[in-house]
Amino acid sequence: MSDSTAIAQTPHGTHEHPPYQRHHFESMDQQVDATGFAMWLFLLTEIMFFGGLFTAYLIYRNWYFPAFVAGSHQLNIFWGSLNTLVLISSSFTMAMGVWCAEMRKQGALVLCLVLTFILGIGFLGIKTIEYKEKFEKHHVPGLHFSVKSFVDPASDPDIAQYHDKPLRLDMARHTELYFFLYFAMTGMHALHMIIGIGILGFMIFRARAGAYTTGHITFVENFGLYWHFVDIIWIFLFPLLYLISRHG
Amino acid sequence: MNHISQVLWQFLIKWLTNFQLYPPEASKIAPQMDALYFFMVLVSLIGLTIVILLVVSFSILYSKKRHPVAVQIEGSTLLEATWTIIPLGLFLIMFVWGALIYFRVYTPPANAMNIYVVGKQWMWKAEHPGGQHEINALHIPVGRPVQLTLISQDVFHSFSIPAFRVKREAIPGRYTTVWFEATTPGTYHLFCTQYCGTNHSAMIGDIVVMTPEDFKRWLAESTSGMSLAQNGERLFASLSCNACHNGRADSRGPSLANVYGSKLTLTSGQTATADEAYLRESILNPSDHVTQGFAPIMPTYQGQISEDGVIALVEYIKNLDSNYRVDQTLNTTGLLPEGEGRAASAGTKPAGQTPAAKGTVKQ
Amino acid sequence: MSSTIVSLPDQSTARIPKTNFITKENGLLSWLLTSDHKRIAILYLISITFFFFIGGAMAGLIRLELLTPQSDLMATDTYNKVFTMHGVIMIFLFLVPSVPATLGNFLIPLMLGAKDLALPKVNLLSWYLYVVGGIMVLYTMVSGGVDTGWTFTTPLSTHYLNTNVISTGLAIFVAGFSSIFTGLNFIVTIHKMRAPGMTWFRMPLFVWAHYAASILMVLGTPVLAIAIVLVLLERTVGIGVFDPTKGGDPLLFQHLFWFYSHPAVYIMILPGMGVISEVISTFSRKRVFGYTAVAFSSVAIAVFGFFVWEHHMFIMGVSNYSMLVFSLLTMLVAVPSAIKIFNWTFTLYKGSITFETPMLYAFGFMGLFTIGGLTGVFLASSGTDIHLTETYFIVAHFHFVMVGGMLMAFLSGIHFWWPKITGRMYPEKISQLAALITFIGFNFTFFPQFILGTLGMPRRYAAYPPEFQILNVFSTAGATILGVGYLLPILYLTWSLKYGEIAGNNPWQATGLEWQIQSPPLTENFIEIPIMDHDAYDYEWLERQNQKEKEVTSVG
Amino acid sequence: MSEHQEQHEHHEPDNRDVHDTDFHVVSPVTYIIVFSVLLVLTGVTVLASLFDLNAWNPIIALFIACVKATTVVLFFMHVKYSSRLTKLTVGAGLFTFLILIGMTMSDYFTRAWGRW
Repeated sequence: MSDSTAIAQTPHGTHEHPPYQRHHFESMDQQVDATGFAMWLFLLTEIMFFGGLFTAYLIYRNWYFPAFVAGSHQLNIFWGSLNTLVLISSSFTMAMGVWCAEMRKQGALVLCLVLTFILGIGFLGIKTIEYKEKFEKHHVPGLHFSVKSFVDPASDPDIAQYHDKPLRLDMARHTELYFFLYFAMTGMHALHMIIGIGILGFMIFRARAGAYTTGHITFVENFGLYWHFVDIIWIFLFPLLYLISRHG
Repeated sequence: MNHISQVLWQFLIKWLTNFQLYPPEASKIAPQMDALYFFMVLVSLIGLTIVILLVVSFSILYSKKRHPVAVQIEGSTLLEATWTIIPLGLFLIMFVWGALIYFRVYTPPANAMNIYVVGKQWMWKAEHPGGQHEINALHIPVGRPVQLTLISQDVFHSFSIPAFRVKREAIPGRYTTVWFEATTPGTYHLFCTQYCGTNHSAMIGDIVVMTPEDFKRWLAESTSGMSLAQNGERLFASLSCNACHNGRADSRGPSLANVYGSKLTLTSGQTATADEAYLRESILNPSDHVTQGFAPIMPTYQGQISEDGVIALVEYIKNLDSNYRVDQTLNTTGLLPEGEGRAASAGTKPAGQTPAAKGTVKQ
Repeated sequence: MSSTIVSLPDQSTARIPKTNFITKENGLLSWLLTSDHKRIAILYLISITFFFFIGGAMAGLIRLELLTPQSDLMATDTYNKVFTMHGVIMIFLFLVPSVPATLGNFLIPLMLGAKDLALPKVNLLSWYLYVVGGIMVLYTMVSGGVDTGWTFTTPLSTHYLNTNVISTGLAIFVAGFSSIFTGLNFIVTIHKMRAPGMTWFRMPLFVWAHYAASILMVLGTPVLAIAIVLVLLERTVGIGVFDPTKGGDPLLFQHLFWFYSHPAVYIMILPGMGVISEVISTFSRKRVFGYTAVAFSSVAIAVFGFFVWEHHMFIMGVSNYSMLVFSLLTMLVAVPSAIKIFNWTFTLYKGSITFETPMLYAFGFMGLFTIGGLTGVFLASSGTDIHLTETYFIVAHFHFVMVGGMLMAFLSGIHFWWPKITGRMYPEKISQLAALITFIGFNFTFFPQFILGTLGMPRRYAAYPPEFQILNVFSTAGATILGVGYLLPILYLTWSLKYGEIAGNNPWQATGLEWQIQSPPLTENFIEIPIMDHDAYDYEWLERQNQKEKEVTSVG
Repeated sequence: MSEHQEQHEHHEPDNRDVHDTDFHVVSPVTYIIVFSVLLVLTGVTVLASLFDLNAWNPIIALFIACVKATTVVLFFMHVKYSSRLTKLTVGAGLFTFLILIGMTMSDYFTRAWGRW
């Protein structure tokens, strides 16, 4: 209770500050710690933000399982898996980027960030292809949504391999809920990706000027946390949305 | 000046003569709920008095004038435990007591008389089994358990009768129930307590509690000529439900005779009790409610029948104890040319040429 | 004689220090671009006061309308818009940021011995988000209003209203992020910015309370954000998650909404409890009774606060079994509140009590919060909840907690720290009068509503059966008195900015670190980071400190 | 109680710190191993979904997703080498997330038990 000396801090006011130390911090350690911790707290809010969507997903998946199966079959497992690989690779390059920053390898850092950037763009590109396909097949909820592929699966060659039984209209209508959740979750995820890619662009620019290879890597480190978090969301979205009852 | 004071005086007189701290106790549950309520009031008053007494007496005893030097005290585990455990114990009593009442209010007895209530912006529509409709009013007999089956056509509403101490939300898309047994004849307030839009405060009405004789007279006077179940029968025929649910050996749908209250095994392997909610759901979302041994071929009637229509159908099915009448309807429609038969069955058939179906007799 | 009793220092010798955070820079820009937590706190103070009076005006309109049973002052639609605005403004733009964003912002770094919050720019950003949210609410108000009620019940808000639900939703979304950033900033600051020697159990209880509230802000608010996003999507594209005709469940919205909005109640009240701990300790010159219990009860309230949201939905068709669980947990959350009340009471025991304005407000808080808390139990118990929910009983209950509790605490805190913030004292006599008026007006306004609720008068009614009139008249009369009680502080506090007595560093002889520095403080707070070598509320330490100072001056 | 110094803990003997701030530098080898584990698990989860395992399908899918997420959190996000406070933060987030989902579900799953 009264361990008054528990905090071992560098004695204040005795050493000169590095240029990147903000005035109100006593030491660089404190600054790095505080910003890192803040980033984690921010990620907590993100978890809860997605938490609402996951709750909705679980409830409706439970209620309208056949509709969710049918909806899931409309997603292209190839694109989904490829995107998972792309995102995991981008996470890897990001982690390597942080390592390069730690090791003060400027060139390698820029390379890693550029790779991450490209993979991120690639992910969004693939997502666009998928979205486009949904649009063409009238699977965008609220927008000329059509249940044709579900009441009459035979008419849809894309899902022939699953031999889906036709859904009755009342169940087929609920595929709209599935697609809404699909668009809401992947859209929210894509939005995070877009923000991340924007920041990445800025970071590449700064990294080339040598900003993160002087020993002050907080920004790269914290951005890395964000990027990995976005990756984790996808790690859950992929099986939940793409892999429902894939066996024919 | 004189004028104003007179208004005030009138006001006070009116208030003092009508002063009440709680609404009349007009149902069986009301005294039980009030007992808990007053127990809580008592506990609250005691708690509040203790806090006020302590604060006031400490303020006097230890004011700076009397007690210039503060004595530093760390705390006391014993006291701390006291005011943790005593409130906790009291709160737990209130929890258990409250839960008992809650379950009583929302568990209707088997012999309760059922009235359907549809809430819509901004009125309450009650439908008695005998076909009596009322808007923003509900007539009920004294001394008989009444169960309300509530549903909303649009937004959340809440059916509140303060004098009975009961309240239940009418939810869009789902039946909810509440029950009460009125004890004193009279007219009581009916409120919608869940905010439901512009005329929320106009969604009020009267609960008229009548003696059984008066009630019988009222029923007879306000009947529209057709019971709810008869309405349901008409709908049943006009929607061609009987084409499949006719109880024949080769029928495509399960027989509905005596289905109400029975345990059903679904194709998914789950079992379900066929209550009002189940019947409603299986009309609107049949795919989720396919009985074992039958193909999922029933179309959905979502958007084709109003909530009132569903209620009529449910009431009809509830009271269907043999397939005789279903068969009759089917045979007659079968003799007529296509189209005409429907119109005939919808229009003229059940209007009372046969003795009323069992359901209508029931009440 | 021991000098734990110290009266106001000699005002004639005290003067306002030339350099302080207010005088350091001049010009509007220096305020708008500041990253000084104290200046941001003042920006917040001005903006929330502004919104408080707008919300208050709405409350006045509501009470005037309810003077008569018919809806004669305004159409029911207008009435609905007015109470919605009242709720939205008071909750999202006043109560949630009130104590944390003003007093918390100002004091937490001072109390911890830090130069600023951990993320000063985020702090400024959060004020800007607040302002943007506020402007959007004002826009909503002038462009036709919104009549969903602050609870945005689906499917009413999604399909059955054609008012400005979208701009209100976005406003709350934005203001929510302001609150998230404030909470995040506090948590980081409390973890990482404590001065040497400032251990967890040496922190003032004010900080503990804010820590607990911040956890709720950070973890709860995002769920509100997603709930609102879903409502907006439902309105714009009709996606069906909350739409029963498309297979959605309107109750899901209630779950998501109350997952935030119940903890939000604790976001509102916990910082107020922090204020009360400080004030009661200071004016009884005594360490808070059972410091650890009070500290942990704050955290307990925060943690349990997440487990109880369903009690807002007991009659809405939730499963009876989960009702049991939530009802039980709600009972548990009442216990830490009881602990706090008794601990504050026993802090008075053997103290040396004076009755300045902050203390009067604190007494008001204790009484009214006790009533507010106990009536909460009526609603937590599922049986009585059936009868009392959605009536004026609930209105009275949460106004006792929010207005009787939080607003009293806010005013208590504002008076208490006014000398620290401005360097000047508020006028004592008139402010005591204001405290008294507020207390009386409050009881007059809201006590009749308990009876109204028990009689069954539903909330959000523009018109009501005539037999409820007299109690409503009482309530409206009380609201008038209450209005005076709130106008007075604004007047005399503004007056005191120029004419108030000069306060000196520590007019109350309080022990917190914030009182050991000049008032108003320097921009960097401390010339040298202090080392905490004593417990919180250590009046003996303060006494030794004063002794030392006296020796120094007498030698000099 | 205070977390300020926990980040000073070092876990692996071959840890090489080359700069002034005290980070644990995770070696690229670890990253490559983690990366390949993630790739393999992605393959496994896709494969598993192609077989009909009834109720086990979602369980396996979610289990693999959890393993993958944990790996990312522990290694890519350095939580394995971070202070107790960071671990606590991650735990708190997970806990509240589960509360949100679990307690909401407690309503939905028990609704079918009674007739209300």
